[in-house]
Amino acid sequence: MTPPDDGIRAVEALLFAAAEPLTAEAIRAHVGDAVDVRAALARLAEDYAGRGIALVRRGERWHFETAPDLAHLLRRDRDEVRRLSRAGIETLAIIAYHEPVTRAEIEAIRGVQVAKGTLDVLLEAGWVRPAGRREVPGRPLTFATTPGFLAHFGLDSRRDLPGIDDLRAAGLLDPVDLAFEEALEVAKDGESD
Amino acid sequence: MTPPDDGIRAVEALLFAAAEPLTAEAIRAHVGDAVDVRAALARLAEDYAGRGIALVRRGERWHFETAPDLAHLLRRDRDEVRRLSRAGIETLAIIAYHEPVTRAEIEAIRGVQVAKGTLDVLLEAGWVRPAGRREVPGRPLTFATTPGFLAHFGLDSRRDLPGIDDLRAAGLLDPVDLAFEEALEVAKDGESD
Amino acid sequence: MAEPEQLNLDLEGWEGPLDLLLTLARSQKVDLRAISILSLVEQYLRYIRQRQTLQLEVAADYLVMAAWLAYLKSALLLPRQADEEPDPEELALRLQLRLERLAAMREAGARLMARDRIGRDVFVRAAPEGLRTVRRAAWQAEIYDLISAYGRISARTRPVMHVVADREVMTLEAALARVSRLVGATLDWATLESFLPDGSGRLRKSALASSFLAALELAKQGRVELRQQAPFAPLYVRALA
Repeated sequence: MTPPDDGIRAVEALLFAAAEPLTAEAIRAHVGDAVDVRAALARLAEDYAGRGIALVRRGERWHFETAPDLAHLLRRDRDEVRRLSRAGIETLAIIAYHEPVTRAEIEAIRGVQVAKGTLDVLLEAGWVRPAGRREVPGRPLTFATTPGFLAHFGLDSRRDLPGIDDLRAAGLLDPVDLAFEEALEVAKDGESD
Repeated sequence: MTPPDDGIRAVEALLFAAAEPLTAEAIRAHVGDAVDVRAALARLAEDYAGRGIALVRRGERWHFETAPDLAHLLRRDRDEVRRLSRAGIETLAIIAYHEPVTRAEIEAIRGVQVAKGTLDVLLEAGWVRPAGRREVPGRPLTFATTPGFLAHFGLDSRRDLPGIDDLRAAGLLDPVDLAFEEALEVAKDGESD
Repeated sequence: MAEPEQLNLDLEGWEGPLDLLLTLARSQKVDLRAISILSLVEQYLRYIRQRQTLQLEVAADYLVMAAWLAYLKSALLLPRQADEEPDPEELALRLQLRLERLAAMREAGARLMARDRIGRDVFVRAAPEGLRTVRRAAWQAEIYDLISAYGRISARTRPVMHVVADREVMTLEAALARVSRLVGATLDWATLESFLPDGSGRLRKSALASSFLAALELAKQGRVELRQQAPFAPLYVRALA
């Protein structure tokens, strides 16, 4: 581009560094009467036409701003991998195995209250959806899993989730409770004799 | 001026809107891999040559700033630039020319203890950073300058520190012990002539 | 030699003894390499003597330096002994090297401060739009986490649920009714298993046993026929027309 003269350069620098839009008078107060501020503004508007920066006039004031069509670049989305909390994964598991299921039912199964944030996270992750209301007093909302849930966990359908026997065979039942259960079975066997 | 293509416009808008100098990588994260960021920066530096605003490189980072020759028009009722004490200036110079450098080394050059506040001021200004420990007894912390230091003092890199080549050639960046050994050898050579 | 009286300054104006020495050395108006250390020592000692209002804590460093310089001075003036350690000339050289280094850094600092500085000589945008990075959470969990969580919950709550489920058995009556109803639905051979209700574990075993007995009973009554190719092969059932 053709380098502008010092008057134009001064107006350009002033507008660039200004904290707020400036009137022509305010510009003149800085750059001096020797500069034709109107002409400089006109030349700058022309110089910057079609660039990533634009000289714009708002009422009586002038300022530089980023070209409107590029505003989207100033914002960048970044995915941050976050792991589900224990409460989150348990709640998700209950929904997956029991859907459609109300919050009260989830709490009954978990034996612990479900914080609102826990369901929010599952909804935000796109793994759980509201699945209508149960027609009982209070008409509680039920929850179910989504196709996104199946996709994330690599399942063709919910039937692919292992059953309780599979879990036991895989040793996924808590050893303490297992021991308790075995004790129950021994007791039952004793009764049947 | 010739309107640039969209990739160049994007880099221009981004640098204009950024609150901090940006690395080429940071720019790429916003504008996408399709844009040749290096080429765009080169083209922009050329476009702005001789204007009231300049695209400058400070270390690995780029930003727009006003042309230095316009300082007299722009300098006014702004916030005063940080005024450093003599101790602050000397300490900053020692860190910049010797980095990484320990507090004890700074003190050896200045012949006086470094007051705690002196380093604090430089750290707070964002010009100096802790730069790891030296693997000698006591593992003292070392200090070095930051990208913010280069930007503030308008240095393309540490190689542009005023007079650093001459100082190095004259051995003035070497510790006294080393310089002393060398001086003695020179003296001995002189005697043997 | 300059008159030290001209340096009408408090000690508090100095950045330590080396700073004072450097300023005094500068007053000799020669290159530091050509400085007279002896004159410098004289200047320093005279200057310190004239400062009567010394604060001891501030003055300590200066007095230590003064003592060291007085020693250096006497060593430089006295006839030199060959094996003298440390060599006073070398001590003087070290002092000169230190002054050079401090002078170099003082000069460098001044040149640094004289550069075009942001906010004083060059300006960046006062009100940049700023760049925003919006962080989106990409939630992550593994299938193992999911099923082990369910296992954990089941194990926690199972004793109650399990006891009820485990008592479920299929009676012979129920099996008779079920098999006779289902077997009429088709004329084809069907495995005995296909008549079992959904379920697992003990209920299934119970249902299999009851259904087997039911099938035998129905065969005895002439309502179905049975077929099995080999021991433990699937047992097929078909209604008799």
